[in-house]
Amino acid sequence: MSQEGAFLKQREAFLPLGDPTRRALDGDINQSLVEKAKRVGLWALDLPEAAGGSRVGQVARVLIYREFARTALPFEPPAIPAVVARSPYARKLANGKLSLALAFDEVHKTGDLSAIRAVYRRGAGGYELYGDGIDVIHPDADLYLLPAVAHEGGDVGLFLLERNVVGVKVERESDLTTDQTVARLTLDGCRIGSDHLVGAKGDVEGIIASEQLRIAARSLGIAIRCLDASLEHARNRVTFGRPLSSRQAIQWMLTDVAVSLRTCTWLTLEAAWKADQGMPYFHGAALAKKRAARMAFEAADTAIQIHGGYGVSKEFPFESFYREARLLRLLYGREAEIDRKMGEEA
Amino acid sequence: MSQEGAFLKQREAFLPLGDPTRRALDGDINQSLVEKAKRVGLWALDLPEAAGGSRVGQVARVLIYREFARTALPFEPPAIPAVVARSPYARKLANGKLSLALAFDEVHKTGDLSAIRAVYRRGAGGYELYGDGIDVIHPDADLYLLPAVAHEGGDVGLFLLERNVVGVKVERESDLTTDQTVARLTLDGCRIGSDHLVGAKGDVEGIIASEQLRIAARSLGIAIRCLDASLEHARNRVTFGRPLSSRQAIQWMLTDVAVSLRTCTWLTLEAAWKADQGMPYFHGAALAKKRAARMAFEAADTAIQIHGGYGVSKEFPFESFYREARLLRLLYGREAEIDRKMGEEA
Amino acid sequence: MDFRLSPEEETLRRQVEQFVREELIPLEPVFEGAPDIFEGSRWKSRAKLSRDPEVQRYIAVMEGLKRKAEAGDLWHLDVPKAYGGREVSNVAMIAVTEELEKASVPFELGNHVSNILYACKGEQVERFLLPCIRGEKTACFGLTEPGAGSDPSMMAATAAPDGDYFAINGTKMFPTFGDVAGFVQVFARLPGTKGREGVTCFLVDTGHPGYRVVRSIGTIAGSEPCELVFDNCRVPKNQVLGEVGKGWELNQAWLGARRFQVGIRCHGTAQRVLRRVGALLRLDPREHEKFSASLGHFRGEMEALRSITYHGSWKADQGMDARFEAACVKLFGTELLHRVVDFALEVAGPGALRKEHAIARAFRYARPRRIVEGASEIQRHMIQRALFREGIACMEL
Amino acid sequence: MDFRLSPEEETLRRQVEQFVREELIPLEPVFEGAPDIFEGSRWKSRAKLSRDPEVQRYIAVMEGLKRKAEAGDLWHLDVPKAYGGREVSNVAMIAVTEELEKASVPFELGNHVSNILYACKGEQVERFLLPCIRGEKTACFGLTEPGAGSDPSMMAATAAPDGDYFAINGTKMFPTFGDVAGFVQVFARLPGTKGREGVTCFLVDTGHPGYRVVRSIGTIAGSEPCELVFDNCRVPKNQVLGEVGKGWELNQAWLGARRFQVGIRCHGTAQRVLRRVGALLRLDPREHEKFSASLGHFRGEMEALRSITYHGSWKADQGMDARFEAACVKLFGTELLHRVVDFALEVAGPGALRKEHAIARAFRYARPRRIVEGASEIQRHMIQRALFREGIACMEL
Repeated sequence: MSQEGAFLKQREAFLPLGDPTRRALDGDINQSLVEKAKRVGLWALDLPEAAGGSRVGQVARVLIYREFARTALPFEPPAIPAVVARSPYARKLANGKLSLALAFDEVHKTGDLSAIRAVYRRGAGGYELYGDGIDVIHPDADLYLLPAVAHEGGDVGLFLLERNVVGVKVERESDLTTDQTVARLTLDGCRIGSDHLVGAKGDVEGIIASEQLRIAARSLGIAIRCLDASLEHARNRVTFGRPLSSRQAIQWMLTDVAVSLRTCTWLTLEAAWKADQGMPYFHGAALAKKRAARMAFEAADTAIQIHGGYGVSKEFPFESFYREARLLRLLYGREAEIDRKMGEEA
Repeated sequence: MSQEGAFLKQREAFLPLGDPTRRALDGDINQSLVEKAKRVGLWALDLPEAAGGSRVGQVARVLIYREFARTALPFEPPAIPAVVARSPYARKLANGKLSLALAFDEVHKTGDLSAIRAVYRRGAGGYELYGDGIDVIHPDADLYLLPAVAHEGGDVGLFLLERNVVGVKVERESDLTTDQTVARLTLDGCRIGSDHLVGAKGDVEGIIASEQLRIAARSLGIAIRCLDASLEHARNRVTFGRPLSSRQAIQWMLTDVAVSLRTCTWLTLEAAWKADQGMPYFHGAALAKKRAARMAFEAADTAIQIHGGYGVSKEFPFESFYREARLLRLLYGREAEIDRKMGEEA
Repeated sequence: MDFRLSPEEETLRRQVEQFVREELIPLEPVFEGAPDIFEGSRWKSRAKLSRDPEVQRYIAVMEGLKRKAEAGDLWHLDVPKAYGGREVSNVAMIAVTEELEKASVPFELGNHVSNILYACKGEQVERFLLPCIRGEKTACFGLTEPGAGSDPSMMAATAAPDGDYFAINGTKMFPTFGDVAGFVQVFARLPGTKGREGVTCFLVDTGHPGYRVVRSIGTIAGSEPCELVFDNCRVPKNQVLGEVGKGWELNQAWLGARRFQVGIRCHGTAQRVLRRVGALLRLDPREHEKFSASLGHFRGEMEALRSITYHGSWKADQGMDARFEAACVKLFGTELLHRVVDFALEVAGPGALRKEHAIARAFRYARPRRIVEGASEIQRHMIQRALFREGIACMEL
Repeated sequence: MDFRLSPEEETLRRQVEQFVREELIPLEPVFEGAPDIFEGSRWKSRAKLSRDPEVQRYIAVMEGLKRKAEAGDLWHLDVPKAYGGREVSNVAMIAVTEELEKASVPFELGNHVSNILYACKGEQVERFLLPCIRGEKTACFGLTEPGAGSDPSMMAATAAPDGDYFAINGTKMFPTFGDVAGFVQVFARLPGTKGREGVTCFLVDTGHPGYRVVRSIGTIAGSEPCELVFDNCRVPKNQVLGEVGKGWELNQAWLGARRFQVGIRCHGTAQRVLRRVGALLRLDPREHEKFSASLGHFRGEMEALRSITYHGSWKADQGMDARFEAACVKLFGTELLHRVVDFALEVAGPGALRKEHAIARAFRYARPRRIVEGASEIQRHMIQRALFREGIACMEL
């Protein structure tokens, strides 16, 4: 694990957890962090070096995202799937000149391809895309990575779409409770060149699994931070003459988080390790994301409860973790859907 | 509530909770208790006096069954539905010369009529009954009360069936984990007179609701006893230098039982009161049974946990309550079915 | 045994039902985009003082509703007759709130006055109580401190007698509207006292010398409670509310009276969320099939909450001790709302986390409910204490 | 990082897999009606001594299996090489048990000897340890008392030194097989000592003067632990196991080593129950539709249990402190089995409560697991203590 260990050290060296009340980075600091991250190889973790990234294995990727999630500061390496490397935008995406949104919309409901709403059709020299009511998180990105179903035959294709091309309409932008923005995408026969088809069914499934691992990793980080801070607070806070840490109600809450963290850690790492070994890992990634995101939510909920009135205030990071973890639980497969799929296996 | 109050006093006077390790009553004691119960009007609570019963309202019935359930001794007034009053067996059932089993089998799965497996057909001077694989609890009863669906038309009829008539086969008797017996009933064109049809669809539904209320009542009694005994034990038992009652883990378990008991008490009584008022109450009875039986199970589980090694031993009544409550949860509608029905309402 | 409202209570409930149907439901689209400030805390002090024209527009609508309610004799329902109110029962007020909660418009039939203010005596009545009843003034509540919440022994704020005055020193955390209320009901202890002994409640105008708002604190729910500092704030003796040294009992009384209203509010919010879920599921039979059991489960839990809320209020109306029930309702209600909202998000998906979405609003609103006015742990503590003190007898009736 | 078994471990696992497939699975129908005595405690002392011809029939089958296992070098797997065993790793033993648990036949690859017996010295080895390894004797464990379980300070049994002897006096609750074992490992304290200090473990033949079985106690799971009385039971000094005054540490070591096996057993029982559920659901598409999400949920939880069980065993093999993991596995495993069984009954309905039904068996077996060998509360206590002592560092690796 020495390669991973080295990454972690770097990460800690240049982005300390810092002031818990900070929620935003101003432009300059952000830019300097981006530069630093690129320099030490903590950027575009899925892209090969040839495409300007610092590709690492899934185990290392999990450990890196876990570390970045330990702060409520909105800073982490962008998730740029490897399929993008084949496209002309790869280098600009890797160096941050262009930004990317994964327009996976309804895929979040089921965590699989059955919910894709966009449709594509072969046209002269490329494709036409159709679809409406597609929710996109980060709609201000320059490029959308969008799965679509073939109008005939039902094949799945993955398209890289410029936001500004004709036929793409982005409307009804609004803020999420988690501080991201979301907007509704309409594709009205939008024409794109054939080089914009960057992947097929397996690539879309791979991105879902990879994003599930990333969510699991972030969730581990959130839970570690919440548990750590809760232990600290419980040791120091005295009520009715005794520290909170002496109360079984508090102890038991933290125990539940710890047991859950223990199980989620190994489920996540095992799935990531399997991915690195070339073994099947989709099932494990889905399970890890489901359990880890739920655990992060409960860890944040526990931290809030233990911190009392301060817990729900914006002066501590827990309410932010709480909102974020709630969203993570809803991305790339609702809990009941992941359960259902596991229950349908023979 | 004075009538109910009177009943309760009587009940307590003649059947104290007694030795908690007793699980059976020998014949003489049982018979004397039966006589006493009949004398004070705690017998055949659904049958009118004309039919030899001591009919009380549903609220009183709930309170009475609640009291009887506070002991693990197998003694309580038999449940003989009022429809039986119309039959020639009424008096013998009321005075205990004949015994009755409710052969509702698969109805337990869904808690409604959709799962009835027996089929009836009009024949000369009566009916023919068909069906196989029908589980009957208390198969040694003299009479079975059995719902069946008309072969043509799908009407539901309720039949009173002598166990010994030709065409009734009772096989594969075995013991339940709860100390009752169960057997499999086969009806192979069994012929019965038309006076054995004692009820229609509404009667079957009424019996289901009434049995649900009885289960809820028993569940309340079990939970009260378990909570009471757990409080007592927690006050007295000292570990690591302090009584169990000072430990939040123990306190919280008991708090959960108490809150649940509070809500189930009023849901059950409200449904029973509605029944007495002639208001619709099926929905309330199903909900009360679902929540109360679950609560009784959790109360017994808690009592076992608090009593430690003694809790799982046969020398205390909790493991018996635990097994019984698990069965109660499965009768007249599994939890998920009752939930589903409530979820399907507009 | 009788589970019905009395004829008078039923008449009132129907009036409110009609008001909700005719006045509030039609306004629901208007309030869809209203800021969080209108959620939970409803259209209180801060909103009223805002100069934001958008907020002012909502306030104007609220004022119109208020006039209609007054015209229908639906104002001052829970104010004692001695002060010109209708003095309806606790049960009636639960029924009123249940009806109001059927609309998502955050309007309530005021003016509610914190119950401890009825301890006002002499000139306090004219100066503090009546202006609140008339809606001319609002009060805030200063109890919690940086190091003290539900535990009186940790309270550090002091009130030192000094001739005809008390000099109050200390910091109070989280009074909602501490920056805009007319006065604060602040708790401090006499020097040298311990525990609940010596805790005293004072009525202090917010502009009083020595009273300082340090900052307001953002929260997940959009409310902005304050940090207040009392820096040698000298208050005359006749501004003690109730008796000197009996402040903790006032605090308990204030909390106790609110629990059942909290319960029915949680019930109302959860009902609206479940209606949204029901509507979503009706659009999609496959989704309905997947989630109907969970929906049904929560509908049943809602009935359980409703039943203990009415029962506890009835006990309070009978003059019986309803503290056990109050704790059960606060605990069960706030925890249930949390679970209902969680389920609703699971069904509705990430789109329902849009800030203005009803489910997202409920998500933000629900979280603090399990902490403020006595965290769930405090409620559990009170329940277990009653259980061990009185055994199962505490659950009779 | 490597989640695979080593080549040797994998070879052993395959051998056992084959044994299970060829020898145990075919016997499943035979054991369907076996009495509870064979569940959990497996084919141990009491069953062996029974004169019930039905029990004897099962025992004969077991003995046949044992001979086959010995022939395949699958016996004495976890016995140290010094005593003629294969001394395989903890991880290997988990893999072995996982394979064995795939069959419902309650056969295990013995003989397991309680790990503390390896503290035997001198003639103790020949008298107590080796007969256990050879399967000629069995031992029982006398720790719990009427007023004491996991808390050493409550232990009342005493061992008073008296020349070359100790005189043991006290009562021990719940030793399983206390009536039929060859000897007991009994814990008692030296006079005048407190807490864990002075607690000493003795090896006492069950026929020893002063050793008395008061009664055996029926339990929900069908096992019949005993109440033992030691009435001035004089035991020579050379029957002290380990050191005088270090008995509590032996107890801890005994419990610690068993936790991962308990975890994988719970996993195995739950897996078999879930397979029954899966088979039921495959028969009925409507039922399958209703319960597939819950089935999937539990399948996922099983994977979580499996992952921490292997990880904890691996830590133990590395010589790292695995007490935190051991507590997590005991807690999570026994609680999960409880929930799995509850779900299975919900699907299968009342018919599955027939005494001989696999789910009913699991129902009775599961309940005591959350209490014996350290109740869930004790596990939580150990976990929180580690958390507060070491912070999240206790979860590194």
